[in-house]
Amino acid sequence: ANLVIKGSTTVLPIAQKAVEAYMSEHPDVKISLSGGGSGNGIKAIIDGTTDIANASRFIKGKEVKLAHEKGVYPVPFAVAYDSIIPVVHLSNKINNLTLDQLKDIYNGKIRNFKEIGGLNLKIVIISRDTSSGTYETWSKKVMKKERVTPRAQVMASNGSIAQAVSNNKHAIGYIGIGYLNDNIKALRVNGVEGNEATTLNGTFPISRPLFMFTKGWPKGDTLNFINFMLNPEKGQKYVKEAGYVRLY
Amino acid sequence: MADSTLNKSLKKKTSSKKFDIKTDLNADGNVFGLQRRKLNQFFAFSLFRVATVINGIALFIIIYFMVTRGWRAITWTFLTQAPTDSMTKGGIFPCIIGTFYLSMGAILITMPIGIISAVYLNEYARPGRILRLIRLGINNLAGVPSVVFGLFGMAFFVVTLKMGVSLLAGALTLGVMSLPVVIGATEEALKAVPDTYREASLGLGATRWQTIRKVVLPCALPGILTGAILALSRAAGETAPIMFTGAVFFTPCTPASIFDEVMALPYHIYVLATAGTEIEATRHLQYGTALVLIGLVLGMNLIAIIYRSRLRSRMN
Amino acid sequence: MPIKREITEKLVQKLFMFIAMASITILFLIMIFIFNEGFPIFKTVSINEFIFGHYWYPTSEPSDFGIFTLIAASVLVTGFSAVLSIPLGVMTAIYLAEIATKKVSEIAKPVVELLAALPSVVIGFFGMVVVAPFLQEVFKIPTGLNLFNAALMLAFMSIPTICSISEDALHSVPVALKEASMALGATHLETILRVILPASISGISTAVILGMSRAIGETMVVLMVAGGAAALPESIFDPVRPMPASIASEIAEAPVGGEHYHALFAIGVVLFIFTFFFNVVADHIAYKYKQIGEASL
Amino acid sequence: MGLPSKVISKNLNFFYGDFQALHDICLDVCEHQVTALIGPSGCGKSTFLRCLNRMNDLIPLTRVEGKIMLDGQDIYSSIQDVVMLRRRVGMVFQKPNPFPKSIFDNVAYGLVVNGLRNKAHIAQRVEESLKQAALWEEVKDRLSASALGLSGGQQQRLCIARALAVKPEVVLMDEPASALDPIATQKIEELIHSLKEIYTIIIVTHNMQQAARVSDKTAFFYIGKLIEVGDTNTLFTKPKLKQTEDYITGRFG
Amino acid sequence: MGLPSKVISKNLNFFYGDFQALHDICLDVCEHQVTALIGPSGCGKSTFLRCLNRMNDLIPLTRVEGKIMLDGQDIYSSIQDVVMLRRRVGMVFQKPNPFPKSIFDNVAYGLVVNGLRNKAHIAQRVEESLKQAALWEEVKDRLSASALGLSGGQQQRLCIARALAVKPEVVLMDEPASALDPIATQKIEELIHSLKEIYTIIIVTHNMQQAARVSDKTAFFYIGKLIEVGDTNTLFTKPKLKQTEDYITGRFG
Ligand SMILES: Nc1ncnc2c1ncn2[C@@H]1O[C@H](COP(=O)(O)OP(=O)(O)OP(=O)(O)O)[C@@H](O)[C@H]1O
Ligand SMILES: Nc1ncnc2c1ncn2[C@@H]1O[C@H](COP(=O)(O)OP(=O)(O)OP(=O)(O)O)[C@@H](O)[C@H]1O
Ligand SMILES: [Mg+2]
Ligand SMILES: [Mg+2]
Repeated sequence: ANLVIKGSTTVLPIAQKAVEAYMSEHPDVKISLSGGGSGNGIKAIIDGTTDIANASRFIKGKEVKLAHEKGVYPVPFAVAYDSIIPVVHLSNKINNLTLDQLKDIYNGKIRNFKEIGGLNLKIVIISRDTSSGTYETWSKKVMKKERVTPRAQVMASNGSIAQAVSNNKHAIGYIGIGYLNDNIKALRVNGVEGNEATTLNGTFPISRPLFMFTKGWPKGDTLNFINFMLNPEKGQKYVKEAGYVRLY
Repeated sequence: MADSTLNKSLKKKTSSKKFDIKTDLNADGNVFGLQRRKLNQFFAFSLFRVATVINGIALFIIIYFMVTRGWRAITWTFLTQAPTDSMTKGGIFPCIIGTFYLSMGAILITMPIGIISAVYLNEYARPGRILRLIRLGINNLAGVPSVVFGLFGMAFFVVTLKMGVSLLAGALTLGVMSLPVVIGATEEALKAVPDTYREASLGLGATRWQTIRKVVLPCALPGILTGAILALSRAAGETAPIMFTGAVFFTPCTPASIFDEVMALPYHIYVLATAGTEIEATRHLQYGTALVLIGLVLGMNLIAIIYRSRLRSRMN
Repeated sequence: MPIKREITEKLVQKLFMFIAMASITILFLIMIFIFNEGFPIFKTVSINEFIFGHYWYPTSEPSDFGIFTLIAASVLVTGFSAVLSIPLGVMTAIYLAEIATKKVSEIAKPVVELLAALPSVVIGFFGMVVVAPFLQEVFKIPTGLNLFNAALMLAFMSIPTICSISEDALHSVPVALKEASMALGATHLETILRVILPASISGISTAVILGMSRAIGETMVVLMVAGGAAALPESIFDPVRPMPASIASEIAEAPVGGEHYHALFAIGVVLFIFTFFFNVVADHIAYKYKQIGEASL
Repeated sequence: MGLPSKVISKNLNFFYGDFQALHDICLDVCEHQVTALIGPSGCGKSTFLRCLNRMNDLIPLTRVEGKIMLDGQDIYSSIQDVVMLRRRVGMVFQKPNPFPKSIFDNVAYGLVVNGLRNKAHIAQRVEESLKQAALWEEVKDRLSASALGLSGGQQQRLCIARALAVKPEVVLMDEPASALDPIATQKIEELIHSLKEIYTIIIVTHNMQQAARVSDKTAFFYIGKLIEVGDTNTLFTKPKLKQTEDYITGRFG
Repeated sequence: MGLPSKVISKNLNFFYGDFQALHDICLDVCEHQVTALIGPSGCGKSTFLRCLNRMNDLIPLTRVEGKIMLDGQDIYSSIQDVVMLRRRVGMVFQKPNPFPKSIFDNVAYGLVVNGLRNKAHIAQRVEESLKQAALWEEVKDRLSASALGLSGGQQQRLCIARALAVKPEVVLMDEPASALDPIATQKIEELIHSLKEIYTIIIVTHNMQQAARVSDKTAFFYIGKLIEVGDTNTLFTKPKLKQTEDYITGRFG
């Protein structure tokens, strides 16, 4: 492959759609895409084993230092926003939760929907695996310093959470905005509905930017791909399709 | 100690009244005892039979679901095209190719090394404590979980040897995982060659190596090949070892060099079933991919089984 | 002429020895590597905290690396699967070795072998998309991805192992013992229970242990159907997170050389020790009771 | 021959699959006598013996034609219960095959499976059988030790005791002494001699001297056929047929 | 005994681990004679035979003391090449063990491994050996058929032909006829008789009549010791020792 993309699995769906579209536009370019996590992606940039690193967080000070020691200057490009929406079963009476209520549900203090004005139903908490970017955002923005109860079920993807919640009256979960569908009910947070507008103007509290890093200022195919990614008619279209919020 | 008490009780009891064996045993006078024993046997045997049938049903149900829900997905496009539209459409061609390369690579690496090692252990090495220790080690490694091999492959091939996630690293990991299996199967095949063949050959003035090459290996070859096919099918079906070493989420191109990463059938099933963007919508693709993998693996096994039973009947 | 032959002979022997030693070395390298990558975690937490800690929060700040719940999950899942797989496996073995006619066992044995050949990801997939909704429906439980489902699927993975090794053990009981028993007027069942089973008990124990060893190390099945909650289950229908599932789902995102990375290798070490223990016990039993049965002069 | 017949085989044919191992065997075995079966290897002696307690039923794809009568009843008739038959017709095998259990449990085995529950009665019967098999004195102090710790000869006598414990009427012995040393052999031969008071014994042997020493009647088999049968003395001194004479004088075998 | 000695065993002791299977065996084997080894099961006949071509080297943890001289050279000395020795001392086993190859390849095997490349020479030698083993007429039309399709007796003669093909000086035979029927046995016996013109033959047998029929000299082994050795006629008619007499007359064994 002439272009290798690695890193965060959160960015993977965006990258994948973009890669497919890019490759059909430029049939001579071959791209391979894999996960491995934000940390590994950035490490691969420093080691020179990838052309583009996907990251669901900004580069850390330690990593910058390491890069400079090796004479590498990673360049960040924000490519999308990620907003995470709490969801419940369609039959659930609850429409709105505060960040504190969400925190108390997820740390195990609130165990029944009736405690927060819902029906008398035991709550089944569904979370993502601890190393996913979605989880990272959730724990930073919702849980603050506290931990998700170990009783929580752990799913490997947004899609499986959406599916599990749609089948289960007891369940509450959280998913990327693009995974919302008619079979599940999205909750407002602190009275704010999660959508593109509230994400971009910063009123929806659970969101973060997603990045692609390159090794130094991009050139050649890498540059073309980044340009493609940032093009509102091209790459940004796929951001929305993949379930994230476009930059503009 | 136990004997003396037993003896005492014996003495005491022998002095008690005599008995008549004809009435005490389930002899002619005690037909009901025999009836009961036969009934017990009938029930127990029925239970054993049911247990066996459950196994058959389990296999049947799994295959039934995969076939009935997956066969519609299997089209020419499915088998020959790369996935498209975030893997919700298109086919699984890169996965089939990837699995083929990975398992073939593993076998090509493992077979020569495994067979030679087994020949050495079985034909040359002097039996003793060291050999027993080595065998114990090999047995153990055959039982080590595949995910641990995955960890090893990642730490050793991917990171330490800087192969990166690649076809080579994946095949090597699978190869190392199959190595104890191949050694075990080969040793078994070698043990099944009667010693009289070795003695006859040596008795005619052949050297050890001549004996191995001309008599022992040809006799053991079918067994070794069967073992190889089984190892190959196992390598093709494994997921955990390649997850971190060779297989990637998505790459629509077939590998151009051994340092390229590949897609693989088992990992693709896992990805579609748990991490896809539209899990429900791609169910038929998941079943279809599973069906292809099952077909591949069971096909190889069936070949091995038929081959082996042919061989057995020819030997008798 | 003899000189050349002798040189070939020596050369071949040396070459074979070298390759054998190399392959054995690689195999032993595995242990060294896993241990080497796993041990640095004990700079952060003590072994005690690691094994007996109840909290597994590898990515939070500050992090917790306690794998007790993971170990418990592995043990429970394996235990429950053994409850299903041991009777089924052994009874099937008895049926195939002793009762079935030649024709039936010629068909039934390949079926068992094919069950063994099913890739674990397919069994996991089956558990996830077929068994889980079924369980959820029938038992009215919050989730079908739970301990019970995982145990059930693992049972299907270990039955073939248990069955085929047990069958070998039953077959290797000398016919002389069986004939002796039948000749004394014992029924076939009595002969099986009182003579054949006791004489092959070591082989059957080995089979059971190896079957359980396979179950505890199985990854894809528990990754896909166990539910993934790192807490002690309160019922058999609670989700759990066995060790292999943790490794497989987290290693991809754990930065190489970080604490999380080392912790996952340390879990690998624990898993390795479990299966190592199982295998040594199996080997010991097999070796110790190897000669049982046939009377020798 | 004034003694009544215990076992009668009438036109017995036996097949292993397509291979006919026994051809038209007609033989009367008298009660309280020792009948020896001799003949070269592979002539069907064991096969015939194993027909008498239907042990051959265990081998798949075998077939029997003709009749074997035990006390006038056909043992291959559908009303005959095999388990019961084997209790009445005991068997001792070529290689000693004690169960890997204690000496006591070995002898008690047949009693226990046949439904005897009374401990005292079992103990009594075990002692009797071990005495009958001339083994009691040697093992009485270690009845709970493993039977596998006995010597070959002792093991074989244990197997005889085990067979006697269920009080069979006929005892079949397939080369019972061929795996034993001379002294053990002698003991077994004496034992056979003393047992015929109570039991009807049929013994297969390779050793013609042994046949001459222990048996009352001898039957000579050759390639699946019963060539000649008669009083042991007569058969060994004045055989009627040339084949018998050739075999006895060691011309072949 | 005017014939020169071909093989001489001097104070030979043999150990399987700690178990001494042979005690101080001294035996001269004369050239162009058939020497028979007899004795009860387990007395060490096979062990002794296998010492003569160092086949026992293959069994781990065994040990030899004493000397065995072949044409005056110690075969256990360090300068002796084992492969060469085995070419000079051929062996035929108890159970026929042809390789699963064609009849031709079986006989040619020894020639090929010994470096003979010339096809015509090989074919000629194969024919000669098969003729010597009295098998040529029966197989000449199907030399390329599998050897496993032959009958037991034919297989055994094939094994003899295979052993003869490399022109050994001594041929060891361990109960070569015990797995065969009388007719095949007779053929083998005739064969042995005719072979002693060319080879020196040592044969183990269980069958005393066979020893009497085929051998010139007989050696009687008992529990690892060589009890008596002498001309076959003398040994069978006037044994010097009581033990020998007991064994020969069938008092045990
Ligand atoms: N299970 C079997 N299947 C097929 N053929 C068999 C079987 N058992 C024995 N035979 C054949 O039946 C014939 C008679 O065998 P049998 O064992 O009765 O002989 P035997 O007189 O007892 O010989 P030996 O003295 O060697 O014990 C032989 O040709 C043998 O090959
Ligand atoms: N590989 C071995 N390891 C240990 N002991 C052995 C081995 N082979 C034979 N023996 C023992 O050595 C003794 C002599 O055995 P050998 O095979 O030479 O007897 P044999 O006279 O050939 O008997 P048979 O007539 O039964 O063939 C026996 O006590 C036997 O148990
Ligand atoms: Mg027999
Ligand atoms: Mg021998």
